[in-house]
Amino acid sequence: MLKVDQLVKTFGGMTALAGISLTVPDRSILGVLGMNGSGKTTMLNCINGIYEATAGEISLDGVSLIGKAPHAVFSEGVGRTFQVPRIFPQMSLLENLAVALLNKGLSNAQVAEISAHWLNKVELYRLRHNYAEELSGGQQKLLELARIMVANPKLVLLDEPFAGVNPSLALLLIGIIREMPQEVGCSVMLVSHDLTSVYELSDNILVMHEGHVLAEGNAEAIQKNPDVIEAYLGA
Amino acid sequence: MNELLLQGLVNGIVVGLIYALIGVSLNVIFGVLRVVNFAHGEFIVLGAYGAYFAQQLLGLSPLLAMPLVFLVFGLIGYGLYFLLVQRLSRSNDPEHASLLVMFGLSLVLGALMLLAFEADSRSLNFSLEPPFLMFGNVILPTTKLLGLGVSVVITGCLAYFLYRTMPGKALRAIIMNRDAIQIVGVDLNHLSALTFGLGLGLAGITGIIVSMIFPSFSPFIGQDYTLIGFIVIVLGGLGHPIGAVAGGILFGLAEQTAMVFFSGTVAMLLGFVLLIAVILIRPAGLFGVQNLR
Amino acid sequence: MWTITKRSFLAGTLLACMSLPLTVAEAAEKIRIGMTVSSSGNFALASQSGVRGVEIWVDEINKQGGLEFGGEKRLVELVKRDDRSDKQMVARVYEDLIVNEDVDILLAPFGSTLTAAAATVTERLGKFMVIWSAASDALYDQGFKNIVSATQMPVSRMPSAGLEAAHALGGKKVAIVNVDEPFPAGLADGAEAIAEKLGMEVVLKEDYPKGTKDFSLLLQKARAAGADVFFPTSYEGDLISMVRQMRQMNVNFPFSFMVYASTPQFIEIGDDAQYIYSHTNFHPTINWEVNAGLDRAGFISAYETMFPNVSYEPDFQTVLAYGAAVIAGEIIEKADSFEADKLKQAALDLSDNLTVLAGPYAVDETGKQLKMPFPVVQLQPEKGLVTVWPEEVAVAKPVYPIPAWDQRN
Amino acid sequence: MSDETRETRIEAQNPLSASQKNPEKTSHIKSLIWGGVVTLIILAFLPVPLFTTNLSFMFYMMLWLTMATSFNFVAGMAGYMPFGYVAFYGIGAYATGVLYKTFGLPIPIALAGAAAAGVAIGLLLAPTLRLKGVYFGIVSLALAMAMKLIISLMPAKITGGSLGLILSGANDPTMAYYAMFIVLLGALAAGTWLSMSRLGIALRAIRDDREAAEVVGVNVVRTRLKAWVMATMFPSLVGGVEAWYTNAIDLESSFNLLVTAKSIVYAMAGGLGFLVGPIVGASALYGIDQLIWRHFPTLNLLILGVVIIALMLLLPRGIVGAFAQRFSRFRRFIP
Repeated sequence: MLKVDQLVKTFGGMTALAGISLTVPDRSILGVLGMNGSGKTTMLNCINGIYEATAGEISLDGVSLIGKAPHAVFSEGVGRTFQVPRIFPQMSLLENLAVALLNKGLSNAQVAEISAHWLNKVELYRLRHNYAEELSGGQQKLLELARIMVANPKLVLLDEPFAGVNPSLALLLIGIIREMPQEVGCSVMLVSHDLTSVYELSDNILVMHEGHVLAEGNAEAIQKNPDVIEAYLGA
Repeated sequence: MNELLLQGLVNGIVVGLIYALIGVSLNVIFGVLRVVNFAHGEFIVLGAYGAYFAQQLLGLSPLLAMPLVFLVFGLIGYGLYFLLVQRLSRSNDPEHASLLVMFGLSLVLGALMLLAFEADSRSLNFSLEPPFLMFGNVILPTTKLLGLGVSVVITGCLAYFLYRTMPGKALRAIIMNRDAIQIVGVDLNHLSALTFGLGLGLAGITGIIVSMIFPSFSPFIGQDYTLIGFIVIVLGGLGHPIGAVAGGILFGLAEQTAMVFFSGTVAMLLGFVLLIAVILIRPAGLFGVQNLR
Repeated sequence: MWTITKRSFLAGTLLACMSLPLTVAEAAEKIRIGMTVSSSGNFALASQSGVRGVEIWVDEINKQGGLEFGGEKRLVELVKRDDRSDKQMVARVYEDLIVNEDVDILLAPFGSTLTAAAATVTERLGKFMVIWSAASDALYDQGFKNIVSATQMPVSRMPSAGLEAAHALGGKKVAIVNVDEPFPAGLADGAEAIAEKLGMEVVLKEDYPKGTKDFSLLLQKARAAGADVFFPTSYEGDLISMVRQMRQMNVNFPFSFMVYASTPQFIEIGDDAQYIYSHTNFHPTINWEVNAGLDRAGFISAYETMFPNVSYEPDFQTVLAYGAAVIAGEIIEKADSFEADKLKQAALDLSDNLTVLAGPYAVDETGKQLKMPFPVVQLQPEKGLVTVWPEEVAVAKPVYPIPAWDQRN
Repeated sequence: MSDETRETRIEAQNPLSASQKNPEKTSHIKSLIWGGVVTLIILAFLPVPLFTTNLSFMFYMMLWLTMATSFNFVAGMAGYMPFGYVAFYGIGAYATGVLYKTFGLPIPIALAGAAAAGVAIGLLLAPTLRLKGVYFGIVSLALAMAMKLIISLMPAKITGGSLGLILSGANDPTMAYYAMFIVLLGALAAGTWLSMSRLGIALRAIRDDREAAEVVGVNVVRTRLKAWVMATMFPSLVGGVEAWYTNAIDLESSFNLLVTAKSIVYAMAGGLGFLVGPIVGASALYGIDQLIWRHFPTLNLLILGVVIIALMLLLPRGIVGAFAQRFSRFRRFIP
């Protein structure tokens, strides 16, 4: 279970996160909504160690993630993707996945087996020897997802997974995300401003606004929340 | 020793401002275009040759040669941008690619100067009356004061241009956020080419000032100026045009003080040590505000 | 792309390999002399000045039908290559000259560093090398057997004339500064030792790194130290800066000696060059009793015929290299062999028997030059560059002390 | 390029990709090619001293092959440009010279000392590895300059002062030639190990996207440090062996920026990131350099400069890289 408590992040004089608290229970999907600049990506960066939190506590299954470097956070079982996919362009797809398995102490055969499984899953297996830069933007997102899934994470942070993905690939992606809590046993934090898919996938939803939590609840409650309506539709 | 130290400090500020001028133009180019202009020193030396030949062939005094050199170098820079720099943005790693291309250009320019001007050291025939002024016990050559004055004016003009005029503001916007400026609809290519021209034009003028103050020049000394430029801009903050002024003064003071107590070798070593220390402790430079990248 | 590059590379290598035997076959009768010249880098200027002297000698010898060798006259061919002032290049090219170009004897590149690199190759491959410009004392202490410095005296002795002149005129406190490079540093060390031997006080001895641009503080340090003899040993670019800044900073020394102040490039800077002392071995007023090669007048006319377009007149490097080439020719004729030990013996036999344009020649077993003195000259208003020391060859009285900047008109 | 065009390109290639069913076979062919290249290198260089005393051409070719190969460890595999790479070359030369001449140690020990000195300085500079992009390049350039000044400040009794050191007593070019041969083989072996090992994958990931690598568990600083240590050892050895070969060491040539420049250009001309890249680049450009120097002696620096510019603008991924890009289905076979 991921627990974030009173997370604050400031840049110079600007406050990006003004005390965010949330929990992601095991095997659940938390959707995070919010407009550009509401602090969603900053929060992800704090959780996985790219930014150092100014104040507050973040823990995964009771282990604090504060002060840990990104690679250490990954070792604790937190994987993430980026808004613009960040694959390793001049490496083959297989090598892309191998990077995430480097410190797992697996044999080459095990690495090959796990990689094959996930490449099949994201329907990229036949391109496994191609360089990642040859993939389309959507395929790169799938590869990025496969790259964290091979490491069997406890928690996956997805930053705008559907942005710039064509509809057929988006369907594939939605299918995979939907299955993740039960099949792989990980929890998911799904950050997006795409309301439809978030409503559809999430067990619980959090709406962020200017560094605060504006509302929290299930899809139905959020849709009815007056604060959310006001923030989204404007006064 | 005290008198010498005082002289050293004054000299440090003067020399530092000249160093700053080298850094300012280098930084304009790096800040806006992300081009690490390793050929900057060669352009400076070319500027000195420009003044030399303007004097020999046209009888122009170095001061009058300045606008001419600025214009010619500006045009060359504008053209070079389309020839060399523009293509760099397609590279995987434009900054490193620019460093290498400019290194290649510095070899080319050095070799061309050697072919054209031969290996001899030259010197501008330029002197002022009186040759020096006394301030108490401190002596200041009038050429240095003149060079100092011109540097201050140029830096001032540049600061005005960057902070008070529209094109200048656009340039600064590029330094801060390249992507945003494209969205706003500025003709990035034209502006970038102008910037490269501005940078080289300034380098040409710098060459004239430098050759008035450090009299002799030859086709081989470009790299010395490039290195000084790098020290200055790293101290002041990479890509921060006016920060280079602070960097220059700091380096000038450190160098001249070290020269008073130790030797020239120690002074130059101190420059590099300062550079390394600053990068390790404050990569944005001593006076840089925002962390660029 | 790959194939094209690869192919042209192979083709080029083949071409290069094939062209060699051809040239060798054609030139079988000629005496081949190898050397390198620096097209670029630190030594380019001096090196190119020097090679012009060698070319004059080759032209002169060939006009006379060549060198007497093995009972017949044989023409001389100069095989010159580029070394870019780079010692890696020197090692490679000298090996190439000996192995592939089949040269008979070598002339050294410019400067001690490059010469040291060349000497290790010529020693290994058993060739004889005539040096014209390597002055480092250390070079001659390495135990190289087949080298001889034909015209260049070791750096430890080079400053003596200048300092003796300063001492005789009344100089007491010496400030020595140099750029941190082999030749200037060697001169500075030599100057320190000589000054102390003469009983003068060395009040400042300081080096500065290459690339230093501002000398005003260094000049003021020298003045603050109370120096009356200023003795910088750097190359002329720095010397030009120094003398200009001396004027700008109103720094005056009764005696300023600058090694390269006798070069045309230095004199060209104008009035600021006045009164500076220097030394040279080539000057209208220096006329040795030459018994080998051209004398001054002949040399100048040969130079003007061969290099009508070069912007500068011959300087002392040209003369040193020319003298070395003349002596090399004498050695070859005397030895009548290209074997290194015979050539070395001939070089020793000729010691004290030759006087060339650059002066009298004498060497010891290590190949070190013992004579070839450098008279002291001073640039004087109206008179121009005149020899002022030693008294035997002096044609004018030295102006001492050098007038202060504000007392000149 | 839009998504659609990319998709079509992928689709067009799919039959080929699909026919490539056996990944083991791919890596087998790759190893075979690499083995062939290494064998060729051994055959080309090993017997040279038996045939000729003109070793220099081949000696310097090995020197540049080694410099470009080891430069590839940091630039091609870890993605950063130490523009002051020459520092290690210079340190190696001076360490060898000082240990041999001043302390009277035999050459092999002096060379071991050179490698140790290089690695020691490399470790000392480890904090600079966290710098990004061009900062790293500038700092390393400054370090090379500082190193040169520090050596010039050291007592002349030890370092020979501004004249440098002459090692005439150690003159044995054939031995030096074979020493360089061993260093070259060492660099090739290290390169092989690096690219085949998991460390190599981590390094390339960092090169491609440092932050993404960190996010998937790569300890960037520690990984880079390993490559860095390997990349500092070889130039130090090369500098030492070269000093032994020419017997002359001085500051100007030991710390000449052209050494870095050539290492970079040779490695890039071939293609960074491929094992064969530096080998193709160094042998092709070194050959061209020789031709230029023979036929246009006064223009060589000019032409070198033009080659650098042309290469960066027209062939930024180098010969092998461009080949791999053009014929991407063969890319997996290129070691």
